Amino acid sequence: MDIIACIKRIPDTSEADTIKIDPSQMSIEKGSLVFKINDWDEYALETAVQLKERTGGSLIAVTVGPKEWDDVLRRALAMGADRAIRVDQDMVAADCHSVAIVLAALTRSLPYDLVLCGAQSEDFGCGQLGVMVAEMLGVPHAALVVGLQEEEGKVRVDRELEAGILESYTIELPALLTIQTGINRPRYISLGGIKRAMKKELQVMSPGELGLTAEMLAPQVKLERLEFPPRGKEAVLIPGTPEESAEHLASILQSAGIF
Amino acid sequence: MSSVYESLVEIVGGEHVSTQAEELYIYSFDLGTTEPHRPDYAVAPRTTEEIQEILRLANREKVPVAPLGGGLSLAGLALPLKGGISLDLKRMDTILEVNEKSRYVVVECGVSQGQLTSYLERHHPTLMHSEPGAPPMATIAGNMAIHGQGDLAHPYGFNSDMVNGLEVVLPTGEVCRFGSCSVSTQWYTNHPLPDVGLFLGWAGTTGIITRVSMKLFPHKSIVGAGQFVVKDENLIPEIIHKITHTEMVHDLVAYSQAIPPFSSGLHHLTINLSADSEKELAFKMELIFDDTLGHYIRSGDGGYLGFNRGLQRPQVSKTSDWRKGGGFEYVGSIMPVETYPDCYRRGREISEKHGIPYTVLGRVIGMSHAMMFSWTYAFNRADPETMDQAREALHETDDLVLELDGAIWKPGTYGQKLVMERMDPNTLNLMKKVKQLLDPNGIMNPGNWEVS
Amino acid sequence: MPEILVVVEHRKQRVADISLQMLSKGRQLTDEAGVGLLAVVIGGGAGTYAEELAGWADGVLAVEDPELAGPLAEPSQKILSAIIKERKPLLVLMGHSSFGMDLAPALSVELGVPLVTDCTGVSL
Amino acid sequence: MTLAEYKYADTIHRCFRCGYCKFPVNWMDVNNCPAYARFRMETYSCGGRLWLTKAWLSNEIDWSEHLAQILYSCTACKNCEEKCPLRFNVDIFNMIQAARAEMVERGLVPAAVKEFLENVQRHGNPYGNAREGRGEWSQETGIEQYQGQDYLYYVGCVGSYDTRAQQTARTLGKVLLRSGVSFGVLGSEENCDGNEVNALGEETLFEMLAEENVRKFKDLGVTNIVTLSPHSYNAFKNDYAKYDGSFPVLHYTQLLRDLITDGKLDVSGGMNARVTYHDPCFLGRWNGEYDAPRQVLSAIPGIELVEMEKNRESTLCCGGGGGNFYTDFLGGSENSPARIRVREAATTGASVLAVACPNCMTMLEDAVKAEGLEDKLVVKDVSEIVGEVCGIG
Repeated sequence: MDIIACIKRIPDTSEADTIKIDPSQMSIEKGSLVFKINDWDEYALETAVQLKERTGGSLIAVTVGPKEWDDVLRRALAMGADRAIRVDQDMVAADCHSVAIVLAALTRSLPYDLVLCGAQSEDFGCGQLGVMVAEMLGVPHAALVVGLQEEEGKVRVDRELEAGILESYTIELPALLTIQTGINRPRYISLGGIKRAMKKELQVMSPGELGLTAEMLAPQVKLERLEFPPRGKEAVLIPGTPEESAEHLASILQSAGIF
Repeated sequence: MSSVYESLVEIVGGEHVSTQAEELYIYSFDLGTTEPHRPDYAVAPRTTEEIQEILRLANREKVPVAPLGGGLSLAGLALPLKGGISLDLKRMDTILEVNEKSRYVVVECGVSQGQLTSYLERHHPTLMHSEPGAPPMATIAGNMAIHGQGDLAHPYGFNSDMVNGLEVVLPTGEVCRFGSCSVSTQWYTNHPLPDVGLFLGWAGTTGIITRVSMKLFPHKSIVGAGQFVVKDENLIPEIIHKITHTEMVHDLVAYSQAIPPFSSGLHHLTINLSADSEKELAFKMELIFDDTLGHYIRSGDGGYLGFNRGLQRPQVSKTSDWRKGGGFEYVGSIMPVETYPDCYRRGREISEKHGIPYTVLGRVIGMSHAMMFSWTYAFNRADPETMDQAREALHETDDLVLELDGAIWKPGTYGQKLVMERMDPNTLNLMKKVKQLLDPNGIMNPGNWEVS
Repeated sequence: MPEILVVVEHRKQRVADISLQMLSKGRQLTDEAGVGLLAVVIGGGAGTYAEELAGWADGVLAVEDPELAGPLAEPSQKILSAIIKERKPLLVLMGHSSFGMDLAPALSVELGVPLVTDCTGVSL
Repeated sequence: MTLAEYKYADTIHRCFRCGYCKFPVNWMDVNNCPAYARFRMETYSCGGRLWLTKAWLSNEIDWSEHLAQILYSCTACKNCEEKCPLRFNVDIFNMIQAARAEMVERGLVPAAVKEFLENVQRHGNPYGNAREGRGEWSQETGIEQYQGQDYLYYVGCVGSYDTRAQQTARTLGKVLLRSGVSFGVLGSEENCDGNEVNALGEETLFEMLAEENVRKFKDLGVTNIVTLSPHSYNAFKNDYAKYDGSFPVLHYTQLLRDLITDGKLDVSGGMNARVTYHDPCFLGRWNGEYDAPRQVLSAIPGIELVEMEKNRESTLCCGGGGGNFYTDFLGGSENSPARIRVREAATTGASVLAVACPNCMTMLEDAVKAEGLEDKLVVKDVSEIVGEVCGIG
């Protein structure tokens, strides 16, 4: 089965308070941030690698982004992708629709039975890209997939709905699936693995090579401003020994007119 | 099947029962040459009550139960031969009571040899127990259950002769107590009540020992071992007879082994002495090495290799590394002392026939009443060919024991068959009735002592 | 009359909470802008919700189809795109649920209509 | 990789599973292999782990989450190497580490290990905290950045980021300042020393960390290193030489001992306390240093040093080695090694449990809370005891 896995590079913000919005209020300060593969995409990659290990065929990891995005493709190659392609276009501020256009154009130029994307990204969290690409390619799709079993010419898929309900489908190939976290356990990518994957091919293309012009990539949705959400309800950490904090709490409750 | 699993989780808690491949793999192996037998459950109980519930469950669901202590019997006696539950008893490792005046100790079945020796050294330095040569992980109760012997076999006999009382869970789940503890709170004697000695030597097929009371003995401040060596194996019986006559010795072992090469063909005697004063030690030394063994030295038949103080913990595991193979197994037997020369000669032939460096050892039991004689065959776990060689040598040695009119000690299923073929038919039939009485559903360590 | 269209989800004979939130937001927007609010519900038993939805929307469009037991993205897309092409609503509101995430992006591409998801505030 | 390619193919099968490795030197119980003490199943004993490794490498059993957890539950405490009577005992942990390296290369490690290693890859510490914050512990202590002073004071990840361990790092820094030692720290420039990364089997990541650290130390002209943690001490002392980084390195207790004997650190103020000392594995069994910490404590007038039955070569690991302070495979039970250890410490009647390692500090302090012994026993680092004696807050 020939598979294409789309991945995105995002900042590893496990320690939230280090994020600062840059003066333009259009993006965050990159400065000392460290980057990684978007969690959802790592699950999609693991699904793709396991599928390739079971069925043979090729696995191409693709992304749309500037030069520094090569590192996530290296990790994808180390995880098990045969080759990688980067469309050299910085689209961090672009909307999902424009990115979808690029990915759809790239996918059309490659052999594929199945396209796997992460269900959403950790930074913008739109959850639109994969399904948009499917519509553009005219292939059937399913979002939020938590179970996948390949069959002859089709895949059996489980989707995760609210309240833990699962919906199962059989979808004819070629198709596109967006993968939910928890479908499997992504493998660890060792430094040794990354070094060995240096030999694998990482191809860089321009949007032009895919017949895409700047107008075609004009965003439908424009980012106006990035800001921290206003301080909502206040959470106060009451210090001191149990006696002190009890007293403090009592006074707060009294002033709030609860007693 | 899962219902048994769920019941087991309810009884011992999730962390102490496993059906995962890793546990089933490890608990299917004995350290010797016995083929692996895979359990369905590995279970580690903590209390007698948990064992009762497990056995009631096993009876309801007809699930075999194989009790396991240190797992060092090297005869597959603790392997789940028919699958079912491998019952790891080592969590029950509390030393319940040491009574200095009546010199006894009461332990749970999971207490290890090393643990008890250390406890006595630290808290009761004037007492000692008869510690076998097995690795310190071997359990007191497990060794008791196979009629083991320790470093007080001469002069005080089998460890199973030192039982003061037992608490046992019968295959059908009831708890019974034998010895004084069945009537009084004191665990000081096994007699004089009607003797119901149905749990030693049965390879765990009549119930699970959960508590043991065992005799302790005086431990003197000075302990050490003298080494004596002779070339002629025929001298060994008479030397043993003379030494035991002095009634001065603790633990008397005669051994011979091909490694290191210079010692091949020689017969070493390790003579343990203990004393509370230099005077006492000197007197014993003189009595043994001058009066008793002096003329062997003067006649050039024997040599005194010195006496070193402090007993070095047995390092028998080193044998497992002789062939860089992490393994050995031995046939143990209980033989008359006078058969030492034949046991050595015939045993050496078997070893050399199978290309295995020979190692034989005779430990005197009682006043030269008998000896435990063992033939050890090391093998290389990574080389199945050496394991087959060792297995064949072991079986031939089992045959040899009976041929020399002896009895196999802690026989595996092969040895059990040989013994049962020669056993008095009525005795055999009684064994069958006892097992049926105690274990109607045949769940207790099946595969062992199966009377056809 | 320009209007705002709300796609109503239902499961196990109940209108999904997310759709109720969409309806109340729609109501607020239409009151401010003086436009109509149309609730669209698709699938088996769609008609049974008409009365309840009428409490919110000015009009209810129930597309009854016994085969459509649960909300399935693909057939719903065909029905919705036909309705939207015909009624040309100012705005379509839909829950960002497992159903919404499976449907909205495809609908947006098919109709060439921009899409914004995970909204916590909407104003005309 | 097949068994044949495994570095210890000719040794791994030699384990007889005789169980010596579960005991301390004085044989008092079978709790000295921390993983076995925690689970009391044969699979978690050192012998069980070696047999399972051989079985996995020779395809007798498949990889599984449970197998990986068993392999990674070993805390690299080397009690087994101390007790095993067979000649291959010097390679026991090497065998476990080589099997882990195989799991790392196949990417098949427990989730907690994956997190640990990815955080070190990205942030230079297992917690995933930002690099800029690594130097915050030293604010307002007067401790300077390293620019060629006599000693590089290397703190390590736990000392840099764990709130409790930061106090220890601060106190030690102030004690060194008080003793007139010329030293500096790397602050946010400090990177993981890689000792646990190595123990977890990520050999290439360890190589990168070591090479980078050696280059950084050389660029800065580092001559001597003093470490807060025995883990860093072990890596610099034993594993950095093959990356051309053989710097003279001291664990801080060795430096404090010398400062006291040279009269540069006055501890005559004394302290009245009954103290028992816990030997950290990477200082004791790994590197044979049992005496320096005891000499420091004994030099303080009024301190009555009492030994636990399991001390020196027989120390019971706190359960925090081999990455377990983060992955915590042995936590969550009264049989967690740290809890067994603090119960033993309490029986000595000591009011202070002295440690010489930030990992031990966090593990044992949590255990004191879990055992409800706060009113009977307090965990203090040797440097904190010295600090108190010298009136350093």
